[in-house]
Amino acid sequence: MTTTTGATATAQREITYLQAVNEALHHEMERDSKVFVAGIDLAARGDVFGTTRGILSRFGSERILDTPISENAIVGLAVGSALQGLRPVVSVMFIDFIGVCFDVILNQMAKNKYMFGGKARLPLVVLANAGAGGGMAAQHSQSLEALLCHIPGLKVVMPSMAADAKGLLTSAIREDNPVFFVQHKRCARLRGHVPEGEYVVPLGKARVVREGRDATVVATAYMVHEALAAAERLAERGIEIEIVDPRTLQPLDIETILASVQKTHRVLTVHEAVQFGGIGAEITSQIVAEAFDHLDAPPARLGGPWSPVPYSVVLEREWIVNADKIHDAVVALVEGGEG
Amino acid sequence: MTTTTGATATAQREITYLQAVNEALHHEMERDSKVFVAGIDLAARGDVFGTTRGILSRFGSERILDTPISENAIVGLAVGSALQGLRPVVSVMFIDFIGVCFDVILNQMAKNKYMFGGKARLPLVVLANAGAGGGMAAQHSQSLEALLCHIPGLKVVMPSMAADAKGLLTSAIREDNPVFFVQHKRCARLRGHVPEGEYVVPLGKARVVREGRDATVVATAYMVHEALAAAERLAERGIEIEIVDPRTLQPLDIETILASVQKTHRVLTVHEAVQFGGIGAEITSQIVAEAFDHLDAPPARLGGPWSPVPYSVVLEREWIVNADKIHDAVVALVEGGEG
Amino acid sequence: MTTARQIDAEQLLYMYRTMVTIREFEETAGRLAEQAKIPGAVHLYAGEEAIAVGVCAHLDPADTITSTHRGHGHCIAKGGDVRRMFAELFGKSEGYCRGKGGSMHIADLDIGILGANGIVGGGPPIAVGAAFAAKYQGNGRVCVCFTGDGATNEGTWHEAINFAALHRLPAIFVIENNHYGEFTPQERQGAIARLADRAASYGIPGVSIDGQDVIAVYEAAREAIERARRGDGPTIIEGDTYRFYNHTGMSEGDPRPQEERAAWRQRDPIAILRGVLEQRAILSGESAERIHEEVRREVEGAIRFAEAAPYPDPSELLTDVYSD
Amino acid sequence: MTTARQIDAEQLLYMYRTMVTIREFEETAGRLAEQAKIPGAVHLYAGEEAIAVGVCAHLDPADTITSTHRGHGHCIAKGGDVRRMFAELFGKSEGYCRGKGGSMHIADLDIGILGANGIVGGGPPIAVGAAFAAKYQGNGRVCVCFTGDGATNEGTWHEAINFAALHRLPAIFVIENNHYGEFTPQERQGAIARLADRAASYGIPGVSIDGQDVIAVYEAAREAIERARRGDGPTIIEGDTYRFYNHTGMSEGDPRPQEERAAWRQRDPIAILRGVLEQRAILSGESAERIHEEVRREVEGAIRFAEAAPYPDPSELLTDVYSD
Ligand SMILES: Cc1ncc(C[n+]2csc(CCOP(=O)(O)OP(=O)(O)O)c2C)c(N)n1
Ligand SMILES: Cc1ncc(C[n+]2csc(CCOP(=O)(O)OP(=O)(O)O)c2C)c(N)n1
Ligand SMILES: [Mg+2]
Ligand SMILES: [Mg+2]
Repeated sequence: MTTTTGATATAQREITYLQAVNEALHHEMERDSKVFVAGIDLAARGDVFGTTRGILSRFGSERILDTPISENAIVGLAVGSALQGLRPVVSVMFIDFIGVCFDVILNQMAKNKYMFGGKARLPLVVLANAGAGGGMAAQHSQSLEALLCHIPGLKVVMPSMAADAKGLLTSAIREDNPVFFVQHKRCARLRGHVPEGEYVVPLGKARVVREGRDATVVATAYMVHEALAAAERLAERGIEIEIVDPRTLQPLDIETILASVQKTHRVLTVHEAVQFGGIGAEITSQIVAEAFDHLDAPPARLGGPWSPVPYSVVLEREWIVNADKIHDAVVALVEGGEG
Repeated sequence: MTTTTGATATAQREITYLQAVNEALHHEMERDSKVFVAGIDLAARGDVFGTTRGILSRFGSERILDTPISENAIVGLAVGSALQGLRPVVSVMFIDFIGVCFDVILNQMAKNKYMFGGKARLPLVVLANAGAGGGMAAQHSQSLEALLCHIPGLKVVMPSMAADAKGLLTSAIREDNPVFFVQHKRCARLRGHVPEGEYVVPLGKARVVREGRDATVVATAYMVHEALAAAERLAERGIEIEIVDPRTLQPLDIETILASVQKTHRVLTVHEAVQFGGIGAEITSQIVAEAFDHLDAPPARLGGPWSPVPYSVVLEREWIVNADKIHDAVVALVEGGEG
Repeated sequence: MTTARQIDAEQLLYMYRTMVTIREFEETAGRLAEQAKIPGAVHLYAGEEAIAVGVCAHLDPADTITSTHRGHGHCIAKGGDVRRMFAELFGKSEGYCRGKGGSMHIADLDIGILGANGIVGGGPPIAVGAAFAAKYQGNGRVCVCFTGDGATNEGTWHEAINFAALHRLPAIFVIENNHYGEFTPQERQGAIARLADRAASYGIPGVSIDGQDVIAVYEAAREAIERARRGDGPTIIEGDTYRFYNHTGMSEGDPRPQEERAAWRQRDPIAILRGVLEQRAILSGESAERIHEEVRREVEGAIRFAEAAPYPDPSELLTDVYSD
Repeated sequence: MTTARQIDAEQLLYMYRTMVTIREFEETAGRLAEQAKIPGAVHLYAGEEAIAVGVCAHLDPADTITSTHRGHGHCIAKGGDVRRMFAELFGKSEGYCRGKGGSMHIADLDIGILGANGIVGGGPPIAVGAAFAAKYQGNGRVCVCFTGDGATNEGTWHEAINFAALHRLPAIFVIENNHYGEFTPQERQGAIARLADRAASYGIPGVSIDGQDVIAVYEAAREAIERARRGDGPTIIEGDTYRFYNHTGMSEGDPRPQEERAAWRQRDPIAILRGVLEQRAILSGESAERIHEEVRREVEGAIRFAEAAPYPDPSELLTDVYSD
């Protein structure tokens, strides 16, 4: 499902998700002088998240720009320069900030190619950080990927693992379409094996993160890790879940998900984003349309409750979907199922 | 389900949907001096859609403002003045334009109350026009209600009929929360019986527009009319569909939908918005969660195809969901069903 | 690019013909829209021709422009093919966008037209990117961002100019001040009279000129474009102008005072240039008539082309969403 | 509201104490954040006290302000209760937002604080509405919109001021120019030095003042607020200032030149006012010490209050999303 091309790959080198992103950026900037990077504090500061550390000293200020706090200009920079043949990678910092430049995303970036009858190419990447858990409150904690997934013309990637982060960012930069590369803040410091050198994970391919027979859990971003934690406890109870990480949400690899559901006959979708209207609803609807007869129980969903993300650690903990909630939902799905 | 209060009601007085909206505005402005209206060309011109005709001459330029082309300021005007006790009704013209002021919607309007620990009240209405069909192309034809429905703190209304337009706008203006009042352009000139005087339709209540036994069609906005057209042809074939119009999408009256599905055992959701990630996915997911055992066939969905809305009449016609497509989907659901 | 103060006759005649072409295109499009042969909304550029033409006369095909909902004039001035424009308005597959875009989205990336735009203020952020690309690639290109007066109250316009000014990008921000945004006069959209004064916010030059005088436009644009090509950054050019027809379509329901409209008709940019040309003996009544006749024939031919062109096949609905 | 040029002693002492309170609050909050007793991001206002205090000294409780991510100072200057502020930072149910908002969202609608804001440029559109409400209701209130220098490059700021200027709304746009947006210096965010010059874009007055001198701020604010109350519309006030700590938290990793930081430390607004007060014999070393001591005790008391307060009950998670 993933391909490694060229370069040496040290068997078990472990780096963080963030370092993996940084490696992909370095690699692609080295490879293609059309790639440049722009955003608030990305150059001198290396991004408040650390994504772009070292890029300035390696590639110089022509290829990585600090920008004014003007997200319309930042995202417009990506659209216009992509139309002119460059391969911009721009950051909106927190995904919460897509609101301030949403027209450029919704009505320009996503539609230019189609509106222009196909002649445009928009090879651009928007970096965005999602997720709650740090006491950053309602405007710095959202998971808004579902908004982007509803817009034809965009692609949306949301890796959970370091290796995927590297491989998918590499693909995103090489892609001739606008790609949102959504990093989850709580994944940022997680370590994992990441191949050195060039490493490509194709867009639009899900990954079976854990095999199991009793139920399929489709989980995104940090929820993959919560699902893995739940899986251990569930295994003690004798329930083996299969965990599928879509990795790319748009386009969605429904085939891999369906194959798993046809094997386990039960499915739970899990994301941190608000449940109502989240990507879980779409996945669920596609599953029932394609695999209704394979289901032994109603598909279940877990997502954020119907409120903004609260600040207080007590409430925030309550808000976020976690291993416990996944555990309980799977138990209900498997043991309380109506199959 | 709908209530008429006070005033004379001429039994079969028919007016257009647009006139119904206009009546509700007049009535509420008369009733409450805190209500004011603002937007591009709303005052002198009465709105390019005609919604605010006569308001300027009746209420004067203090209570209806033409604004600069500055949607952030327009929607911010609503938020700030609502926080200070007014009851603004502002227009963003086309729903496609929510992009240019999306932060005010997503991160201010929707979240202020919660972030402030409940002390704020935001009694405001945003008028927005949705829908394809006029050759207005990709940036003036969208149905973006699903984006709004994913944001806790907002309410979203989408009437299909003149009477509902009046009754729901009345409720929206009296509501102490931000409400998007989404009008469908192709509904605007449709006529229907509308009670005179005060007329209230509560938010959050669906309506069974047509009774039937063989399948439930949950349709929104103009799709209700397409579903009604399909129903006639389906009836000739011996298939009686029940049509449910949610009228309010957020909060969603799932009870009325479930009651219908439990009666018909089959369901098709229909909206003009892009199918992937549309409100149909959420409705479908809630139905399978709550009424799985009542279903005799996999729930089906119909929504816009995965592209921006094309301009050419040939392509636009192809793009829009219509009575034919609904007809065929119902036939497949009922006759090709797996029950 | 001319450098002499004296614009040569060939350039002047080219500009004259181009303005006449835009006028003929627009009046024809307006009539066809009235006959419902063109769906959607058609925003006519008639009356404002001198701005697009005076600016674009300096541009090479590789230079770029971002345009607006009122974009036909920019397209023609930048070298657009009226046949493919009409075909697009008709929604035909020979159209610039293969029928997918229509009036508000005509683009020709081969000659640097980065698209009309249905979003007021939609162009400026894109212009930032196009101008940046020119700087990044060091290819000497410039990007001209056309907007209306109303668009200067959108935040995107402000963000874009600040960004372009900061990075001294080769961009020119041209304001077509026709004194109305839709139906609302400019003085009810902002508290200042000269929008070019906003240049002070960005530390760049801002000039206000007579937008009906193509020579004034040409001169101002030359300076701004040379400045941009030199690497000295953007300029705001505000051209005072007027649309001869309604916000969309022709004249029905136009709320602007009759007197105002009549006064501006006296300032027809085509007539003004014609006066200059006749005075300089570059154009005679006869040669002018020939130009007008040729343009009429070109537009008629374009209509025939567009009418004869096939509609897109419904199977094209889902193509062009992505590249691959 | 004072009207005499000579500010009376009581007012000066009030401002002194308020600035000291902000400083004490912020340094305490910063330390608590370092100890991870406050989660999330805390943006300290220390160093910029003169601006919030000099402006808010003119405001009645019914007047409104919109604030920023760096909002604690505005809140205290507007009359906020430090106990409820600390309780909020601790995420407690006695906090201003019942623990739901945190540092970036503290609001007190009862005294006109329409919220800190985690979105740069989030406040200005809201200020338009608050100022409009004052005009609509004819209640003589004003709304002060605080932003940083960086925020003036957001489109929302531009849209809001244009709107407010057009409608002569009683709004004052105060720019706290601390010369940095996060870690990027102002000169790499825009091409002009004096941001108040942007007032020219809206036909309103714009003044740049020494933001470390609370009396200069007070005077400029008085004029702007009187103007607004008179119905003559908005003013932009730019105060030159500096934050004494890092963008978030205290000093760790602060990339600003050591020399620059030291120079600004010499311009401590509290010390500057203290000098004036001592010169005018309004304050002695002893009375100053008493004020500082009282403030320390107040802040300590607030911390105790906040620590003792209960956390919200998890059942409150889903309340306050809607009114009904
Ligand atoms: C974001 C956005 N808001 C509103 C509109 C509706 N609209 C279309 S054209 C127009 C007027 C634009 O005025 P101006 O920029 O002066 O251009 P003009 O039409 O005068 O050439 C408006 C408000 C839009 N298309 N996009
Ligand atoms: C829309 C948006 N973009 C970016 C950010 C990240 N951010 C938080 S504070 C800040 C700097 C703001 O600078 P300025 O307005 O000068 O205020 P200061 O922090 O200097 O007081 C930035 C970029 C944000 N919160 N919101
Ligand atoms: Mg105009
Ligand atoms: Mg700053």
